[in-house]
Amino acid sequence: MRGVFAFLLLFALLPFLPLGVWRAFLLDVGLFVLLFTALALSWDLVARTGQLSLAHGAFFGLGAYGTGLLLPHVGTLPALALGALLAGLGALLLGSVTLRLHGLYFAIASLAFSEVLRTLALKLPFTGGPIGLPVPPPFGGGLPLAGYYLAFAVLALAVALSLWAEKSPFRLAQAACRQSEAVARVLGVRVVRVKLLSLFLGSLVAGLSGGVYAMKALFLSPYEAFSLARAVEALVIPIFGGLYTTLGPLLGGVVLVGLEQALRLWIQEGYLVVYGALLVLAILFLPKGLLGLLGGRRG
Amino acid sequence: MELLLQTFLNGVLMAGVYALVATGLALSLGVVGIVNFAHGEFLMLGAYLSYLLFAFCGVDPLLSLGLAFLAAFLVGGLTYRGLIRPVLRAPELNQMLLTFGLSVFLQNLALLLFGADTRVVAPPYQAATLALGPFFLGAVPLGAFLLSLALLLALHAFLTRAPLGLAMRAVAQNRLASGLLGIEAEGVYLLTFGLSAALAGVAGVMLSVMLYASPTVGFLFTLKSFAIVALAGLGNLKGVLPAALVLALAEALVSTYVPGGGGLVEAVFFLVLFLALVGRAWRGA
Amino acid sequence: MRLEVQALETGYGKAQVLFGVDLGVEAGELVALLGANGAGKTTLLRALSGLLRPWKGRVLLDGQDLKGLSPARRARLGLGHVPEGRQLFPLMTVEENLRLGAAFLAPGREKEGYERVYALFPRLAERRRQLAGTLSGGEQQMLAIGRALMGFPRILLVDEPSLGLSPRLAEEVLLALKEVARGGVGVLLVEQNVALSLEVAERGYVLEHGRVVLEGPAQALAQDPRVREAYLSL
Amino acid sequence: MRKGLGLLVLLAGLAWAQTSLKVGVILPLSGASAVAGKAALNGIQLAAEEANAGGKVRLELVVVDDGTDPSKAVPAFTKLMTVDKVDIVIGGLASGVTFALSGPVKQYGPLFLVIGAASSVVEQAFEGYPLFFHYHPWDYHNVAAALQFFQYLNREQGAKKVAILYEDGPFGSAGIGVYKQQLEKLGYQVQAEPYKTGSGQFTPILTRFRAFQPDILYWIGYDVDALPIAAQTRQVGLRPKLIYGAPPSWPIGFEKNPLSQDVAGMTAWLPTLSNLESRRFVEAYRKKYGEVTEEYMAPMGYVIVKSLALAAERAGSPDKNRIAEALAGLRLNTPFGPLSFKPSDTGKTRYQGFGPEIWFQFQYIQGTRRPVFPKEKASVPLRYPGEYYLR
Repeated sequence: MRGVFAFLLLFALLPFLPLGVWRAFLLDVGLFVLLFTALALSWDLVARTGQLSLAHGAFFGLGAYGTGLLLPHVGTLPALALGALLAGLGALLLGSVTLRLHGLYFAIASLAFSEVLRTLALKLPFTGGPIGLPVPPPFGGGLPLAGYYLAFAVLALAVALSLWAEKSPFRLAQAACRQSEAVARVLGVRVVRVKLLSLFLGSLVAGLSGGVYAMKALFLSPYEAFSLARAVEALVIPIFGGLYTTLGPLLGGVVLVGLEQALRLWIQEGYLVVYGALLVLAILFLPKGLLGLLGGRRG
Repeated sequence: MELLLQTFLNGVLMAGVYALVATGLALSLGVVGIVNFAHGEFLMLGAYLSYLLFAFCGVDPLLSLGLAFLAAFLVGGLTYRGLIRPVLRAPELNQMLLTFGLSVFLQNLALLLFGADTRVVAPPYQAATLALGPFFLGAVPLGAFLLSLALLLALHAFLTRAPLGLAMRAVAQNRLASGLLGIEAEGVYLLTFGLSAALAGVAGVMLSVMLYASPTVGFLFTLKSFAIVALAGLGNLKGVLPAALVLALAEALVSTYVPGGGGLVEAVFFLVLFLALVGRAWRGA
Repeated sequence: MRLEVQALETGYGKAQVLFGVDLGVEAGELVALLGANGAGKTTLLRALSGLLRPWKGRVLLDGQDLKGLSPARRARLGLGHVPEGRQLFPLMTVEENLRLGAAFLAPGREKEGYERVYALFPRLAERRRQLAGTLSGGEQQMLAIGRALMGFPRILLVDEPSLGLSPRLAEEVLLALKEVARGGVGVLLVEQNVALSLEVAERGYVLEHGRVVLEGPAQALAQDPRVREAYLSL
Repeated sequence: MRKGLGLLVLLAGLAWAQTSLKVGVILPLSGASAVAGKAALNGIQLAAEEANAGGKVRLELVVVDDGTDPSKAVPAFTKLMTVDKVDIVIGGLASGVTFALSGPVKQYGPLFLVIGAASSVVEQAFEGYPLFFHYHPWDYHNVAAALQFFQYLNREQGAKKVAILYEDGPFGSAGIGVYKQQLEKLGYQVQAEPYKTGSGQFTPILTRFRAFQPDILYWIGYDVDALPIAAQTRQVGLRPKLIYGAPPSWPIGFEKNPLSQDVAGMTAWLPTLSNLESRRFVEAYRKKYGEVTEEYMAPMGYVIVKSLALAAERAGSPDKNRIAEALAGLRLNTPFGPLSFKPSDTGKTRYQGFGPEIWFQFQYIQGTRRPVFPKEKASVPLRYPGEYYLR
């Protein structure tokens, strides 16, 4: 808990820390760390019900496209909210038909869902198709820190949701769904409803982070916005950091996204070989993620 | 009518290779219980092996097939020993991250060693074609299909007749009982993982002739194999070939008959899968 | 052939189940292991066949310490185990299940094995092409025993063979085991039906709270007031 | 003593005359465009070495990887601007990434020398930015160059029908509407079908094309599709008179494959070109790297640094505005032909380097690529109809 707030505080104050020449760079890296960590937390929120989602790339893409398409017409914040809502609708659609599936079946159904959505983004007449969609910066580009603090707000929301789910009885409902659905039903937990709510909340956060991403990247293409790599990153971070907790994905996000940027700048050629090897080693030697290293409590 | 039949032929031929790759994946999933995201990288290994042997030693890809089988078997076995065995009892998500990390590692290692360039081989029969009346069959796709079929039949015979094959099925169904019958699950897992990789390695050689070798050549096949395995039902080896047929035919039909269908191929593939899974969800409920 | 257990202690996690068990089974005899639910009978069998690691004590097969050997190794030394819940391969045929019993334990004696099992359980011969998962409970039990016999074990551990069977079928199964023992196999039988098992067994052990509290010839045990009161409700 | 002083003055004078420049390079060294990115970097480093050896300018390169991904490119670019404090940046290979850089570029205002980014969407993004130098032709230039060839095929060779296979990503679909329209205007009958790059499954589409009996099979996609298309065209019994492809690069070893015989394509450069600058480049490249590249991004990177070094020398100052001024007035012979900057055709940007004139058509003939069109660049005549049947 204290660790979580320390993280948030650090991110809130990052623009005001004496970082010297590295300030702008760190803020840029920080923005993506915030976004991808929020995405990872939103994935973990769903994973806590035992569902392995590969659709978070699609929620991210829905949020990004929704925001990008609406931004010129309705302004920054409404566009973000509507983009997130679009992602939420996608989640409800996906969830209502597939949440009875388990394990790998759900994972693959959610993967199939995002592949189909990507094709839609590619073919629909108003998305810019394969050429892509230019997106204006937030608030007309006038506020230099706007993107950063929007990303911060998304992460703060993700943390708040995650903490709520961890501290409230909802946590028990989620854990029951994860460990044994049959038992959960006996205990009076409405399994499908808990799963659907988790997926919906997760998709809102994923959509928001996609929306902020769009305003930073200034340009969306279906291949990138709906990329499977994004969905995979959303799952790699929590497993690396520590599953079913708030602190785990936070730790994982900062370390992994930061590490990737650092490796890329300093090793350059073949840095992903090191990255892949690190993932493998982490699983072999830190089965409980980075949290295990800290000796943190078990989720 | 003629076009329809030709489309059917095209779909059927493609299904063979799909089934071969997916069967390997289904084996490691069904017997060892590992979701192997690095499956396509074994395929890449076969493709590069074929390319290197052809480019530097002039070895015909047909000869590389056996070598790729052995090499991939070896790499698969080593992978099992070094990486998979320590996490056999770990949570499924950890196993997935491990194989994903392995996939990133191998892909980028290939990138470092060979660069991102697309590489091709050129055996003399590459474009040979059989014309049967109005129908055309590429010799290489036909050969790949027949070889895949032969391998799958051999695998089937192995699994139903050979004691080791029986042991693989036994371990998949009940690890405890197989131990009591003198079967060391350890050895069976090793064999299974090696075999799974070997099938992908052979498919990789075929693809080096039909498509190309590149660090990412395996990715698409991993994805499609997962789709096929899910459609067949996890661990159901017999369902793999029919599932591969369904998906390959769906692809072929869509790209022949739907205007602009070539761009919809994957979407259709996944749409079919999605609907099948949704169907499963409601049937199962 | 002789199975010998000396001062065996084991359990699950931190919960100790067996507190120093001594026991022996000779070739050709049928030994009944009696006890209430939770006394540790199944735990004992699991420790014998290597599914569970002993904490203390020894398990000897013909004087050889089995310490550290995997269940598969023990099976290859001639120790058969028909586990609780039968543990068949449901998606394989009856014949395939049987074949697996012989494949790694007695690869050269398959034919002989089929003959023995089909003679013992003619019903299995009729069903040889059927999937094991589709058999009735009694047939599944027969298959489980038959499968273990395919490996020509010299000591056979059998856990609750009559569970869920009709009295008539239960008797049929136990008589078959008696037949097996007569063929020279040492059988250690865990059975809830105490009356029936004492009828077929030559000797017996009574296990209470992880300790052997009584042992002796089956007839003597059947007459023992403690046994009569606790297990035969007489 | 006096002598020593003289030497010092001389050295000081040299130091004064030498303009020292720190140049940022942001290229895809990993991700989808890594092949082109690495080729470009090789060319850039080669030219920087040559410039430094010349002694009049000193270029110090700071290289970062954009990962072909905006979320990696933006921080990397920011680092160039704020940590390394460069005023001049070479980069912008992939269009999407370059678009994402438009925000930070406008914020920090460097002299931006763009090596690729052909999509005209990028041109919109940089509209009005004063220090935007785009070397690579825009996509409409590419279309114009290809159309010139098609016009020739139609007028002189009697080609009437074109079947187009285009990959459905940004590369293949960007200009497809315009292409179709323009080809029809030239008098062609056109049938166009999208496909997924890398899937290798062309038989169904090619089978469908059979009824259309195209004279030209035109394919807009990537190197991974080259061999499957060449093989499957034959396998389905399609008999086009010309297989024409337009991928950004070709597979390694494709020329040694008999299936490549008579396949035609468009490029801006080949290592076999006979112009003086190209030969000089190839020689220097081989000397430094031990092999020859086939990627035109290598000479493109080379040209950018050459022109920058020359402009810096003329400007005699490391100031980005003065260098930009010098660059704008520069005329330079390059492996691609003469380079000079003029406003783009749409008028949106002021400094456009190359145009449609650098593109030419080649054909794989007996294991090498030979220029075949336009006539002034051709080394052998176009083989039309091509011989696509072995034996």
